[in-house]
Amino acid sequence: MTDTSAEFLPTRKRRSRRILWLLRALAGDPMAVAAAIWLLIVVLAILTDSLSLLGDNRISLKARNLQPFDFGQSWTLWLGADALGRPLLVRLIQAASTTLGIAMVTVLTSLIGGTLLGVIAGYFGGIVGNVIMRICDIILGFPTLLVALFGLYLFGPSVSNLVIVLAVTRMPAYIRVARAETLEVRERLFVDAARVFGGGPAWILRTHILPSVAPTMLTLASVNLAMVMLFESGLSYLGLGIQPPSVSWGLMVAQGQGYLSSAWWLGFFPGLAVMLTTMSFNLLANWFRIVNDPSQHWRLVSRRR
Amino acid sequence: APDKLTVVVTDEPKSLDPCDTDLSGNSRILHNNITEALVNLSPKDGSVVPSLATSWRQLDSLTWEFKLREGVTFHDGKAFDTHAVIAALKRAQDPALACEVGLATLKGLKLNAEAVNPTTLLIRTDVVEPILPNKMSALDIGSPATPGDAKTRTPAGTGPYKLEAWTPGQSVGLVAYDGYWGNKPAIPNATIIWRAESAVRAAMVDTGEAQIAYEIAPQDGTTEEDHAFPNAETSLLRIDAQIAPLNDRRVREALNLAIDRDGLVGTIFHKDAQKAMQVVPPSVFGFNPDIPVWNYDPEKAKSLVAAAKADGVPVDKEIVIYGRIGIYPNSSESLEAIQAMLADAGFNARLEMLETSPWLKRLLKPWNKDRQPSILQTQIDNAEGDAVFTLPNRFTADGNQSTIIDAGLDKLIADGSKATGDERKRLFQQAFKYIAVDAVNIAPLFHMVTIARVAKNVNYTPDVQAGNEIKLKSISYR
Amino acid sequence: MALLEVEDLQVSFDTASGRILALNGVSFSLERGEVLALLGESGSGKSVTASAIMDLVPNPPGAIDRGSIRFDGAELLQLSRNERRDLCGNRIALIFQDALAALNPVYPVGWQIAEMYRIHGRNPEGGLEKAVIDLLTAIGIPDPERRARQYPHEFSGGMRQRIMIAMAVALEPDVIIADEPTTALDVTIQAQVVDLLATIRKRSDAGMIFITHDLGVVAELADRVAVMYAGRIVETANVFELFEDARHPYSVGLLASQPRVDTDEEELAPIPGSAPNPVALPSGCAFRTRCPRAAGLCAEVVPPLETVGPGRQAACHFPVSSA
Amino acid sequence: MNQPLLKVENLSRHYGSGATPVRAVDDVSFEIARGETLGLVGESGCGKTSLVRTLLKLGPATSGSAVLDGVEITKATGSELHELRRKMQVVFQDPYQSLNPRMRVDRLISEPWALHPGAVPRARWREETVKLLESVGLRAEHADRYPSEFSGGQRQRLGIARALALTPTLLVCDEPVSALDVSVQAQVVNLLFKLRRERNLAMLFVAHDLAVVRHISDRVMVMYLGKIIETGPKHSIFSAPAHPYTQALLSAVPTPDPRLRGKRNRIVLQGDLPSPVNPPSGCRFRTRCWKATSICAEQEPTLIKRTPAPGLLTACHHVD
Amino acid sequence: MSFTYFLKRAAFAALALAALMTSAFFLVRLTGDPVNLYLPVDASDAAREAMRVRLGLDRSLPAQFFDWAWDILRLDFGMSLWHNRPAMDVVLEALPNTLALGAIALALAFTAAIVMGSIAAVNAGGWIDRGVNVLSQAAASVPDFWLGLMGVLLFAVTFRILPTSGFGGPVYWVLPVACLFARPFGTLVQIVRGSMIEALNATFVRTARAKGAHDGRVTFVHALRNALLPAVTVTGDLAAQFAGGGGVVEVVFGFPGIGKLLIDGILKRDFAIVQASIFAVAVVIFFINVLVDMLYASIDPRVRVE
Ligand SMILES: Nc1ncnc2c1ncn2[C@@H]1O[C@H](COP(=O)(O)OP(=O)(O)OP(=O)(O)O)[C@@H](O)[C@H]1O
Ligand SMILES: Nc1ncnc2c1ncn2[C@@H]1O[C@H](COP(=O)(O)OP(=O)(O)OP(=O)(O)O)[C@@H](O)[C@H]1O
Ligand SMILES: [Mg+2]
Ligand SMILES: [Mg+2]
Ligand code: NI
Repeated sequence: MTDTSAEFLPTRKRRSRRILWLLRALAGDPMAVAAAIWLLIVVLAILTDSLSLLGDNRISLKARNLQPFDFGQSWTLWLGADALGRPLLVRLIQAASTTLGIAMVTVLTSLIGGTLLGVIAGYFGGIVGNVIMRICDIILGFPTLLVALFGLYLFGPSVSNLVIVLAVTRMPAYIRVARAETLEVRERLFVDAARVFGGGPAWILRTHILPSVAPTMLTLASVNLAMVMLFESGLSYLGLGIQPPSVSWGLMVAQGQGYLSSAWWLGFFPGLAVMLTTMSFNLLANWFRIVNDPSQHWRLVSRRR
Repeated sequence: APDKLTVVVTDEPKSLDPCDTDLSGNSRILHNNITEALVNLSPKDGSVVPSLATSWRQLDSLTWEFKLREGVTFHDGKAFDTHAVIAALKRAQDPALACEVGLATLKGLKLNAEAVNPTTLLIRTDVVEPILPNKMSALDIGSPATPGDAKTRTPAGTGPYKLEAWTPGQSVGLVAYDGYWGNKPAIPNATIIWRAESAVRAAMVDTGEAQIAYEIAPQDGTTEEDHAFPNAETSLLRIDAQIAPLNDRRVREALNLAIDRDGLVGTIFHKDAQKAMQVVPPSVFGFNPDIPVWNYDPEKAKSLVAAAKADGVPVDKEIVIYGRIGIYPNSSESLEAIQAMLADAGFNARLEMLETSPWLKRLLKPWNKDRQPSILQTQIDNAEGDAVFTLPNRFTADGNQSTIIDAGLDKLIADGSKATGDERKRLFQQAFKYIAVDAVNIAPLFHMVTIARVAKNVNYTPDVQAGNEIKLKSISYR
Repeated sequence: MALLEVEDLQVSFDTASGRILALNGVSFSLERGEVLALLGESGSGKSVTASAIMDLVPNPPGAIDRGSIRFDGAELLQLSRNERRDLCGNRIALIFQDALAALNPVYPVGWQIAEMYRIHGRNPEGGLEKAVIDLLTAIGIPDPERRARQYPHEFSGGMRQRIMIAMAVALEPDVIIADEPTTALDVTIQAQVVDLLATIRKRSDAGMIFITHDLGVVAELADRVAVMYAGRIVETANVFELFEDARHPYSVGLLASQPRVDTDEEELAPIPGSAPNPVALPSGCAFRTRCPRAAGLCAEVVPPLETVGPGRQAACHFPVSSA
Repeated sequence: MNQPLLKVENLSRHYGSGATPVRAVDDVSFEIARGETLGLVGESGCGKTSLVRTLLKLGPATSGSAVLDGVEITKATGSELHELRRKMQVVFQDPYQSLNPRMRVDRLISEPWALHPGAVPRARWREETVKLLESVGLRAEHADRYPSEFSGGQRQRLGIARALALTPTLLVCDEPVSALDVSVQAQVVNLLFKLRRERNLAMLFVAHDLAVVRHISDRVMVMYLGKIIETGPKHSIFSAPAHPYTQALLSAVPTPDPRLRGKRNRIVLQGDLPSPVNPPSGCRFRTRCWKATSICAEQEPTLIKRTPAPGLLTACHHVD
Repeated sequence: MSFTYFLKRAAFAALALAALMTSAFFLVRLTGDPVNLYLPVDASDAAREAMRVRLGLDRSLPAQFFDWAWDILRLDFGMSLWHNRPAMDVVLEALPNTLALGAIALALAFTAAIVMGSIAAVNAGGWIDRGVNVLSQAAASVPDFWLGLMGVLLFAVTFRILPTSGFGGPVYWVLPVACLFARPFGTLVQIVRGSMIEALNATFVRTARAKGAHDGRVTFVHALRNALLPAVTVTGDLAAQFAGGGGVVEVVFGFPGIGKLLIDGILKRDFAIVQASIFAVAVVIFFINVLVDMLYASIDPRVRVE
């Protein structure tokens, strides 16, 4: 029960302090810095691509399976060319926007849906809550791959279906966490206080529970981003996710499999990209968790032994 | 020399029932290894050669007589005689069993077999069937002990090898059969395993895990150990000629002109693949050598499209290209390339790669009336060597996968099927020409080759039948 | 020579908001058989003092910057890790405030008491089991044979605290440090525990450091009191002297703000303000911001702990004089 | 006005259903007059919070009634309940938990107004907030901070300020000072004392620190295992307690006076509080009572006047 | 854990299983008709219809459902279309492979994670910790199928010390196990490390130190057992996932497990196989959960009261 900041600062100064602290905290974790840089590169690459600054990406069967690391070529060919002679680097970047885009939309969908359902299940309990939780159990009872397979078979493998299927399979995790958090927050005294002031369920959910649950859910989302990416890659690899001519990292690995012994780079680089990006999300999520947990702050600031 | 040989194929056999040898996965293991048919087709010219039957003749237009080989026994000890053949024929035609051979090769034909004596057999057909012996090459004869009401997983035949074990999901083992009527095989033990990935299969020969690997992708099949052989398959795009804008012949022609077949061969397709102008390879009876091959002419394609557009054909409508994942090596790459080529010629083409089951929905009727204009990736196999195995159904009005409805063509095909000799050849050639040149409801791509990788120390050269047979008894170690 | 002597101990922690000087030159000594109460507000550094003696300061984020801790003639801070471990439990024992958290939830309490002997390789007469049961009986736990096999969560708060105490006294240590052993307990249970501690101190000649912020318990149990404020000891005195005649304004304020159950008073006299931010302590005397006697000097010079009477010290430029 | 502000009759609160519910509050009756402070003491787990929460309608009453200013709390719903909420406010024990850490102080304090449109027009929120902050000894600029920037005592002041926002007539305090350090505790106690006088607040003051209760209450009520075992004016309770439990409780409080060490006649109770799931028959205190006889197990003593001490009601068979 | 508790759980699981199987029934049937896949493309419409009738697919969905439900109640899962054998036989052939694969990978991952996670936690903040952190994050982030492919490329194709794929003696298990090992290992290290750090900072560990316990004892006797619970929970979840098959990894290595069977079953519209596998997997998951509960109770006495 110590009072750590009894002295007060003006709002603006406080904000700039917070930013400074974040920077300091980032500097205290070199892996997080590396992760942030990698993600920055990926995002920048996607941006340049979306502004179509990357130049030629035409099929050129003569450049089929061009070797990588030939630095005499135009820089887009430094990672070689794919089976249709397109620069692998450009393909990787295009795949990045699909893969990341799907991951983002999926996570956002399941985050919003899962949080709402979970908070409702947690706050009201009763029949509604029970129904929600039982549905979660059933979804979780199926092997995840199977749900995805079903979904994609029922509705056909398209990007939007992939997103829906992934979001549905991931949603139970959010619902569970949101519900558990809500059950805990619901018992907090400030919620009781709000009820004593006459706050109804809607008010309490909006002003007290959702904001309290949000940070946990965001952390979960950042971890899930990584998971969804892996999962999408897996599905695309099986031929159930992204279909050519669209391209995603997982699909690139799958297509590269046919060239395993003749052109290893086709499968190697996209897999590596998945790994690095996933890892970056995980590392940043970790960092984020520590930043938001005062009891672990020392990890980020002190190196004294 | 080692006494064991391992062959790696793509898929696990579906069943090992002798009546299912119409599926190449089953047939590769069974045909001429475990079970044999009355006759074989010569890999050289497609002529019919003796196997379990030593001779045959046509008694009248509806009756054939076969003389059976004597002294042949099945692996289970039962003697091979006319009863075995009659039983096998009955099984194959039993609708309850839904045998591949009955449903595909013998389709539309009622065969009635009758034993004259244990070695003489009469087969009567309900319609004229000039190539009955040819068709009999597809009917493998299993032991009469094979159950009549269910498919078997433990076939017993007369072949040089008998089934040792089928470990589901893993392998099929064969051992040489001591009582074989012909020459003893050189290798007493053979194992067939399956791996879905071409690169893996290829690597397995290198690592010594297998001695023969089939269906190697072009990019892997570049070493000395790789043998390319024509596999009787012709790849093509089937154009849905009933839906606008594809109901306009100019548009279909433009499609054909827009595809750079020369660019595809040697890159995505194997360099030995031949540009196709019709749906059967030259080895097939009825092949028409006079049909011109499509040239790559995007300019002409553009002008044809423009002309159609001027006539009010909705050429800007989106055309879907339905592909089937894994139909042949590099199947999706080939369509990606083709899609790009079509786009270059001004087509609004979208690619959709499908798993087998949804692809079949597109291939087979019934189709939705207001469907999108589409092009479908497919390939047609004709290992039997006669045009009749290709034309009906695929190109006749009543066919369940035909996009042509044309009475004249139907008549050509029906007449050809009944005719023999040069007349048969002429009619079929005419039919092929009509399909390729007048109807243009296909964009033929290539007469395909399969690549098999054979270990250096193994004496085996795959032939045109290697897609359906592994002639284990002819294989030996050097 | 005193049994335990702490001199000029400084302990700091790195936190996100800056470095905290949890202890800022703490000195005191403990004699055999004596009960020294460490009294102070939350956050004043009482527990950190105990941790420093027991080598429990988590590093990182904490570190002992300087000072000395002498126990029975040996300088603890110069001993190796293992040598210090051998002293802990064996010769210096610690009782934590929250017994539920302090007992390992996954082992039976009997096992945990017996572990004390096992760690230090002691073989009590009559075997481990008997020793445990004897201890449990001694602390007034009924049915000790059965209870020894139960887990901490199966005990009430008071019993758990008594088990902690039993564990601490098992090896008859020379120094017992009790970190607020009664704070979380109800008055009636607290009375039981205080009684138990009083019995123990009568029985042995161990020195005891009794950490608390409850003046009542101090009056009940302590011989001498050291009052802490913001990481410093601001006053040490005999318990009688402190209650009658405190010298440091903080001690005086503390005594005045305590409501009493046995008398009526109209208005309490609280100390104004709140405890200072440990990251940014006021310059000079840390108490000056709340001190009615503060003057210019207080902001500049840290008042040293000076002798203000026989056996008593205070750290104040303007101590309250005994009037 | 003879009507008491709050009249509680035979109120019970049981947790869980079935054969063995937790009888947290069992058949409790009492009154609070306007402007009066009633102290409620008892050991941890005896049901104090449960009683408070039932009165605040944070949980349903199992049986009995509680009437505030003529309105039946246990049955109130909808707008009736909403109006009731204005009259009755609460200060919770833990100042770290009872303020939403994500809300700024101005929002925290104006939350009651947001929920009761018409109480204070929006335009005057700021002004009123400042007034409230000043009345609890904080300053206007504190309105822009977050709760985490305040010390424990300051937070408890915020809690009090917020509770006063709707100018209630009854303030329920559930151990408002137990989490605070002595020096700060005194500040808050003084503040409550002052506000009560200024605003003629009635208070239900829950604590387990008898000294604090003695300091602030007019009347005191002692609870044991869900029952009220003794109640009366502060002076009667503290100088002439009749129930053995009250006596033990009082004697167990350590006196901050070393001279009295060992001189007082201390009663140290044996054992712990029994479980409310399965309370002892008859008198609930009998298992720890040194006076208990067979009657205690058979018959539950009623809460009646048993001694000459003015206003003292005791539930014990053995009052001498 | 009492017998009645087990029964209660079993009853609940049976209910869930019924719901699961029912939804599986309808979902599977929505994926389309298997007939086209099982007949040659040249087969006539009559032949197709005949097959539909033979498989009972011509009847109304409810009628099919009741027949099917009755069969399931007698534990008859029907014949596999593709394998031409009772579906349960096929499933029971594949299940042990998958279970063995998953068990080996998980056991290795769990053990390795406990060791590495504990070491990292003890050295929290130090370079060992950072190293372990990066390694485990990488392991947790690597796509298993890619790892498999690269493993094949490296160890089978290039160095030729391991078989490319397939099933057989111990060498065939190395790569699949390694691939399945990676992610659980990475995840578990993170979890063990986190809960270990927490446990090492817990008051009871301070008690143990105050008792004079040396670091090894503190870490492994006091902290580890408490830190084990989250790891056990996650391992249970992972085990439940693995029971559903090593999915992609089984496909990559042509490993005859339940995952590959399921994927093939769906691709081939082999309804009986899909349903039998779901059933078998659900039963296995039930036992895994019971096992985890038992483990839980044996680790933490506080759980036993329930
Ligand atoms: N692990 C830690 N990390 C950072 N700061 C710490 C840590 N432990 C203690 N401190 C700081 O050291 C100071 C002294 O803390 P300590 O626990 O000794 O107080 P205390 O007097 O025991 O208080 P209480 O009465 O609440 O137990 C406080 O300011 C606290 O914030
Ligand atoms: N939600 C609940 N469900 C079941 N039992 C409960 C619940 N809340 C409280 N109890 C039980 O009711 C009894 C009374 O609890 P209550 O919180 O009212 O006590 P208290 O006097 O406020 O204690 P404290 O002084 O610790 O705050 C206790 O035995 C407690 O375990
Ligand atoms: Mg402390
Ligand atoms: Mg309470
Ligand atoms: Ni996976």
